[in-house]
Amino acid sequence: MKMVMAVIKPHKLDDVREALTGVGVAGLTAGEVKGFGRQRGHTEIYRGAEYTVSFVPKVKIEVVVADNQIEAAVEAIQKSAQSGQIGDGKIFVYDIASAVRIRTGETGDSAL
Amino acid sequence: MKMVMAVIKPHKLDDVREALTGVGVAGLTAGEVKGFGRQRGHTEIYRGAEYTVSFVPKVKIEVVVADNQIEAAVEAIQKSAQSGQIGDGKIFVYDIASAVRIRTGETGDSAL
Amino acid sequence: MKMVMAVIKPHKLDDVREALTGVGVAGLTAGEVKGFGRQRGHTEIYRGAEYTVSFVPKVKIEVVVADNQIEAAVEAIQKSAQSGQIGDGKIFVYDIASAVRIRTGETGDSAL
Amino acid sequence: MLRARTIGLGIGALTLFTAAPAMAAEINSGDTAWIIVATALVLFMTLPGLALFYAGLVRAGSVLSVIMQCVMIACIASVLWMVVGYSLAFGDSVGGWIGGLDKMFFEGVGTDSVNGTIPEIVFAMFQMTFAIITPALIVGAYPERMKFSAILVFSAAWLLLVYAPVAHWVWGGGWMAAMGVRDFAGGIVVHATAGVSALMLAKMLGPRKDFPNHLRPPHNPGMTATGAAMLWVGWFGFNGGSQLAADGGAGMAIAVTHISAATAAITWSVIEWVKFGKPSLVGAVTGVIAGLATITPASGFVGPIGALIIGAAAGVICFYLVGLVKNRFKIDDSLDVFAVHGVGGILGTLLLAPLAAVSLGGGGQADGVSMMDQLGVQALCVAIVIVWSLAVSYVIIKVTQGLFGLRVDPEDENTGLDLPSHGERGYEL
Amino acid sequence: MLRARTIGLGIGALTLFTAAPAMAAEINSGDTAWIIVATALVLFMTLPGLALFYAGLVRAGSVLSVIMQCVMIACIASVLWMVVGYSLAFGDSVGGWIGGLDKMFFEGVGTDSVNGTIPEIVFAMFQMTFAIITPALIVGAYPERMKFSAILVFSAAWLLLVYAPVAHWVWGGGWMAAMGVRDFAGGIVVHATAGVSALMLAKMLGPRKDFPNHLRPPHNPGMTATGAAMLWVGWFGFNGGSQLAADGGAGMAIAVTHISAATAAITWSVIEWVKFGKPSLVGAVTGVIAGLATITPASGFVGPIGALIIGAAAGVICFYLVGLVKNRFKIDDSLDVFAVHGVGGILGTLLLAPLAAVSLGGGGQADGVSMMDQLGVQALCVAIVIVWSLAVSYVIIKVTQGLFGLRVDPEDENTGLDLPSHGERGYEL
Amino acid sequence: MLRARTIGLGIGALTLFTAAPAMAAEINSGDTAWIIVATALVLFMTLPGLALFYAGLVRAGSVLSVIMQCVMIACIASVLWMVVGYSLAFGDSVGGWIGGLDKMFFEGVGTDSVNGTIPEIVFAMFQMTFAIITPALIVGAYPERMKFSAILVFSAAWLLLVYAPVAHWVWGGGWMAAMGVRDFAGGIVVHATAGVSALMLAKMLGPRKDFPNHLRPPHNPGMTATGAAMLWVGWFGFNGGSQLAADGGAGMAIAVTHISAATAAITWSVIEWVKFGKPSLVGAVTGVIAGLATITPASGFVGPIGALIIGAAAGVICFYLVGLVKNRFKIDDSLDVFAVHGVGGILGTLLLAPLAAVSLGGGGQADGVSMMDQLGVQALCVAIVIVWSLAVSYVIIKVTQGLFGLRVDPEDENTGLDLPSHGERGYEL
Ligand SMILES: Nc1ncnc2c1ncn2[C@@H]1O[C@H](COP(=O)(O)OP(=O)(O)O)[C@@H](O)[C@H]1O
Ligand SMILES: Nc1ncnc2c1ncn2[C@@H]1O[C@H](COP(=O)(O)OP(=O)(O)O)[C@@H](O)[C@H]1O
Ligand SMILES: Nc1ncnc2c1ncn2[C@@H]1O[C@H](COP(=O)(O)OP(=O)(O)O)[C@@H](O)[C@H]1O
Repeated sequence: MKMVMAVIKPHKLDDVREALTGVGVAGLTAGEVKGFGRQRGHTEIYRGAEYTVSFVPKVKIEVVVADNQIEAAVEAIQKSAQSGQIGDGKIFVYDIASAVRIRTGETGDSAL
Repeated sequence: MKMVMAVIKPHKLDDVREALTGVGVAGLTAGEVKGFGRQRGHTEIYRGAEYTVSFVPKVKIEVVVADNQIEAAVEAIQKSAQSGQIGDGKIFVYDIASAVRIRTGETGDSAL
Repeated sequence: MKMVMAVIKPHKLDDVREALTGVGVAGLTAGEVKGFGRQRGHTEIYRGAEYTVSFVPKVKIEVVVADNQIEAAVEAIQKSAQSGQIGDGKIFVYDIASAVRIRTGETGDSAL
Repeated sequence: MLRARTIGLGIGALTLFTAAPAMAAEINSGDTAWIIVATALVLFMTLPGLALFYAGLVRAGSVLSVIMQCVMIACIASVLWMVVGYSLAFGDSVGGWIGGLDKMFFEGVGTDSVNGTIPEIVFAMFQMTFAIITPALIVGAYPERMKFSAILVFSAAWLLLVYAPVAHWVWGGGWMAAMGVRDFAGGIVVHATAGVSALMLAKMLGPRKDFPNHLRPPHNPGMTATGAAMLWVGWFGFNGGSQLAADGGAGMAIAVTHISAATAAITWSVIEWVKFGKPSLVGAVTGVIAGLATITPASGFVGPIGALIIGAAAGVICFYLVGLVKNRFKIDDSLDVFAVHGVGGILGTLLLAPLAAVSLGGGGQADGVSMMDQLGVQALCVAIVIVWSLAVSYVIIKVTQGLFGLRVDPEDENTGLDLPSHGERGYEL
Repeated sequence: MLRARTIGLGIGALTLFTAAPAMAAEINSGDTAWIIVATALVLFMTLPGLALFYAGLVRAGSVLSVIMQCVMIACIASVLWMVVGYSLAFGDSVGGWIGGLDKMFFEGVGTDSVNGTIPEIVFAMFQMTFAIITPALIVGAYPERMKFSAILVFSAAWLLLVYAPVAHWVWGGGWMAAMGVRDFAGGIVVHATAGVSALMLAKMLGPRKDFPNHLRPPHNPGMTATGAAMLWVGWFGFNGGSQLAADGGAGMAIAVTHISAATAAITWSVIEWVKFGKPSLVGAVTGVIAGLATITPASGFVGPIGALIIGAAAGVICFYLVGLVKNRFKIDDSLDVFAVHGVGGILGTLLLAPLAAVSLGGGGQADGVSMMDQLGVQALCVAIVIVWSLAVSYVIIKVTQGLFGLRVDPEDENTGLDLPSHGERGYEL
Repeated sequence: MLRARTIGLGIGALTLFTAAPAMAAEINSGDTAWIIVATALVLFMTLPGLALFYAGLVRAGSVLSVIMQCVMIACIASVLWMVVGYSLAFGDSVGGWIGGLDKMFFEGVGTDSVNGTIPEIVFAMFQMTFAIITPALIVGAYPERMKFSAILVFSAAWLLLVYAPVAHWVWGGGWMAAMGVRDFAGGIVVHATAGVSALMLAKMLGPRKDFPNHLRPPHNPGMTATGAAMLWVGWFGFNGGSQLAADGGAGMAIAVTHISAATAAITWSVIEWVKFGKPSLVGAVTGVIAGLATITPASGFVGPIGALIIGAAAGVICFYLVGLVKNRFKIDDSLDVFAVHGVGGILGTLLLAPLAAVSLGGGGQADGVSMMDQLGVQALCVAIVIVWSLAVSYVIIKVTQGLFGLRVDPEDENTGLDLPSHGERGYEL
């Protein structure tokens, strides 16, 4: 079982969700984050002065998938989140030792 | 050392926190997220039309525990977060290579 | 490749970001969380009564770095986030199996 | 002085004329201008004032439900008032008990009907805004757990069965007016009726799931303070407008209203500062509302020094009542309608008798009435209105419960009412 | 009665005198007090009322852009009105088609010029607030995608080329006034012009990227409800102030205004309850606005029962029009300016003819005019104004497009307009 | 014309009579209606207007502390004004320097006392709302870092030692009034006093920790714009009410007030657009406030064209002063009280002399006074008031510092003041 964690542009969330369900992923968790990277922040105006804001709004997605789904999932995210412009974000993958479905207590891949 | 990450229903947060302190866990970190899974979203009304909102509000908890606490922690979360209804959420466990307490620089289990 | 995840005091975010770029880290992702730990919550007043709020606002940072950067990154965070007072937070490190830059499809360290 | 004094008897006195055939009095454009604006100000008190005041105090997941309750109660009360409520309160009195049906659908209230020195339609609209805010005050008793259908049915019935009769007794030329009861702008008619009914409803409905230990703090105290400020400003219309004229009496009414609000807020904050080491914003603005509710019945009778005393009393007594209701009575009158409005209204109704003293800058007692006599009348009337409100509310709630049930699904209570009851969420930031 | 009737003909009639040399009439301080306050109330409708009403309905990333559009349109309309707009609308008529340039820069409108019973400067300012809100209403057609520069140019041109002439025809002693058209507070002049122009602009601009399937729900319905409540309160000044006097006619105008708003909100909520199983807050307050827009032209002519009918009609018809425009016409008039304001204004303009009937509590038809005659005049005038508004708007939009382009960069549309267009973000919590 | 001119001299002139024994004048109900409403409008400016305007500009963690400061200053100023402030400002003059103690606790200000054509109690309440907003303006100098106790002590002392004497000199029949200084609604009395005192306090208190480089942008510009809109609407009461009558003079005052606000906002936005490529909402509404503050002293003396000039000057000069104070003086007058209010008030006080010219539509100079004479008087008086305000503020701040200390714990400054100072949090979404 693996965790696929991705940081994407906020307005891509629905596309990514659809792409993931398209490859058979049944669930995911998303949250709002602020990103810092190559895509520099922006300037904001406040009473006659400009201020630099370093962070850009991003959405972070976490999807746990069975080992055999991992490539499909990563590809689905990469394709659907891509706009080709700087700041499209990253995908990180890491191992999950175990999973439990709270409602039923099921574990392993069947918990997903 | 292991990370226990759980996605739960928002109003269960206090119960989970109490259950975890009950089994000796000293700290945890929580954040608001939106979940997508078997529990489908809901419809919202807007000026004479219904719109489907796919994501459901959830809370994500992250707790790092010593290896010998892991079973107790998972069980505590599973019990306290369960309502028996769809959408109760998931628990994922993965390895943590090292931990540092920022204040003191302590590392390992004593950093928790 | 390793993930460095840290929970810090909110007003330290800019210091930490600067410290990390100082050691060559090119990107990071931050989000608002609520922490529970040794630093107990606070009491709030509401119409003649006091209520205890257990959680303290914190910021969580996630930085993926190449294996050879890991020590520098952890040290940079620890130094810059430290105020010496309870509640300064934690740093957790764990393995990342792979990384992808969404824009280009690059993988491995060059995706960071 | 003469004019101010005469009218200083308040709506109670004035509306005696209302019931009588229109006098030859002429419309005064200045008085009319003021009462039209006062009408707008009192509407502003409910929407958005009270709605924001209450909505900021609940959890984020129920913010819209509270606003929606205020909006819909306002709409229903408006239509009911026009259809029959105004007539029940201010129509030709049937033996002092209730108004007749002669003014249903504002029958006979044309552009040329007169009440005192203003058009009767302006008087009827001014009164409508009181009929809007009074049932809306009760919203504070039941947020986050009561069915929307039950709320609407309760509010409509309550308006016609509790509010309209009491308004008739005190302001519509009814038997309490005949006894000489003094209630300038609604200590009895508005605050006592709403406050004790709220207590009854909160008791019968039962507490929120987490009451009293795991309550969540207000989700948006800035919203609450915004609403409180709007209530404060609007209250100039509520109390100052009850003079039904733009004169020194109206000026004095807004002066004492303002002073009482400020004094009560200071008092409440000092108590918190002593008790908890710091004063809170929600506390300060709750003090403001307590001071406003308490001066309401007295605002046409007392002077600036009386207002200082009323404000200080409001701050202390309402503060302690909030704790008493929650911790001793264990009633989840969630936003303290009884402790703030009910207690405030009753307190002011009683205090106005001694504080009307000329030596304190007040307007004095009515001709030939001693202070103790007046106090007796005040106490008797307020007691009867309390009993009436409790009894009738009890019956309405029981019937509503039988027909619709009172509480929402427990799972919906967990989520907050916005989504399950109204299909919306408060914040999508 | 006499006075109320005469003035009950509305601004249309009154301003016939305005154009004429100042009469010997004296200023009445009560009337003046009311119209100064009404002016403040109508300004309050736009800022912050309408700004909040609209801003709550968009995504969080565009909240400030909507407020900014309302603020800047208000500023530009104010200056333009003073410089030339007032003169075009209310200056000496050039053959009934347009006002002359004699009142540019408020020339001759000093502290002692009189209009009816109020100072002309007060009348000019009251009218200025109408000139502010009318182009601001159109903001609802184009949020989240239109260039700020194009918005300002369109709004300025529209004010002078659509609004000012129509205001002259109907209220400034122009040819429609001469025909006896009735438009008490702006069904034709305000709501029809803005509503149909909004539809044209929305059509030419094209829909938001996600229209109609992936729309995000309103980011802050509580903000929208707050704005709606302010619009409601402010509308007392809009309709009641259009009487230009503090009398029974003004009182009746606020009465019918209020009743229509309440009735329309109830109607809209009942439809939603039946259709979706629950009524929403945004629905209820949209009903309020529909009821207010629809009663506007009629508010000096109908009585309380007419107001009930108008409110119910507004609730039903505007509800269905919202769906029709979106789903059938596929036009992204994003915040439903046409369906709510345009349709409401047209509907009220027509309904006022039958509902002015004395038997329904209305003020009756003008002397010697039959109901069918009046209806014919109303229909003709509203039709001509629709055609005029569509045609002139079309030209203005085409020119603006040629000069500046209409739409922002698609990437900026994704982010929301606050950062790219104004260098700010709405919430940093 | 006659009446408007006489009263056009502003409160300064009128209140000369106040100090004298009540004249035989009769109360005018229209004037009274307007001034009661103006009182409500000016209260509305502070609560919630100014509170929201300021609260939106700070970080989310201090939003409530700013609102709380405005609320408590309002409460304390209200009580102090009634107890002694009104008497110090408007009591029998002691040699032109200060009012006597004869009107303490509103002694002798009953329902039948008259001031001009309105009840004196209405005048006293109208003035009270000025005494509320003036110290509240200074809140913008010290947010996010000053101790709540020190704030309250400073504000109370400042009201009695700076504001009340200056109000007496200019409006209470004091020596500046005798010199013929013109300050219609408070350029000297309100804005200059508050503005320069704010600068002194900001300097002595020291900057926020992150000043000037790491400042966080406003946490909620929509809240700031809402507050600004309320200030704008309320300012109709501030300036229009200062006429103390509902007449053409009041109408002209609101006209020029409105035009100046709109013009200044456009000017500010154009500068930003040129300089940064886009105009911001906070910038636009800051321009609105600058335009309002600057026209304030002039609003009874200039005409529409003068208002255009004042608005444009306000936009340009206040814009550059904001930068100057921050970057050159390095003073953290956090929300720009000096640059916007202080500079605006001083500017308007000087500009009113030339712009009162009849050729520009103004009311002309006082009889027998040349423009240069008037300008000299204006400059002298404003200079003296600046020196007085700086000196007395310095002493008050030093004493407060000695007694309580001025700054909060640095750790609390990190968190934001809501939790440490008031035990609450602004948003729990
Ligand atoms: N090393 C990293 N660790 C964690 N998150 C990162 C890292 N680098 C980038 N990110 C996240 O990815 C986002 C996009 O990265 P950026 O460098 O701006 O663009 P791109 O991915 O197109 O090169 C950042 O805003 C940040 O949230
Ligand atoms: N594969 C997954 N990866 C990450 N999070 C998931 C995954 N599946 C579900 N979740 C999270 O768990 C929540 C509950 O899952 P759901 O399928 O709705 O109910 P249940 O756990 O009862 O089967 C989801 O809302 C989502 O936040
Ligand atoms: N075991 C844990 N797992 C996850 N997060 C933790 C854990 N312990 C503490 N934290 C996070 O670190 C924060 C600081 O911890 P705390 O115990 O208060 O102070 P300190 O780190 O100085 O000992 C907490 O608020 C919480 O967010």
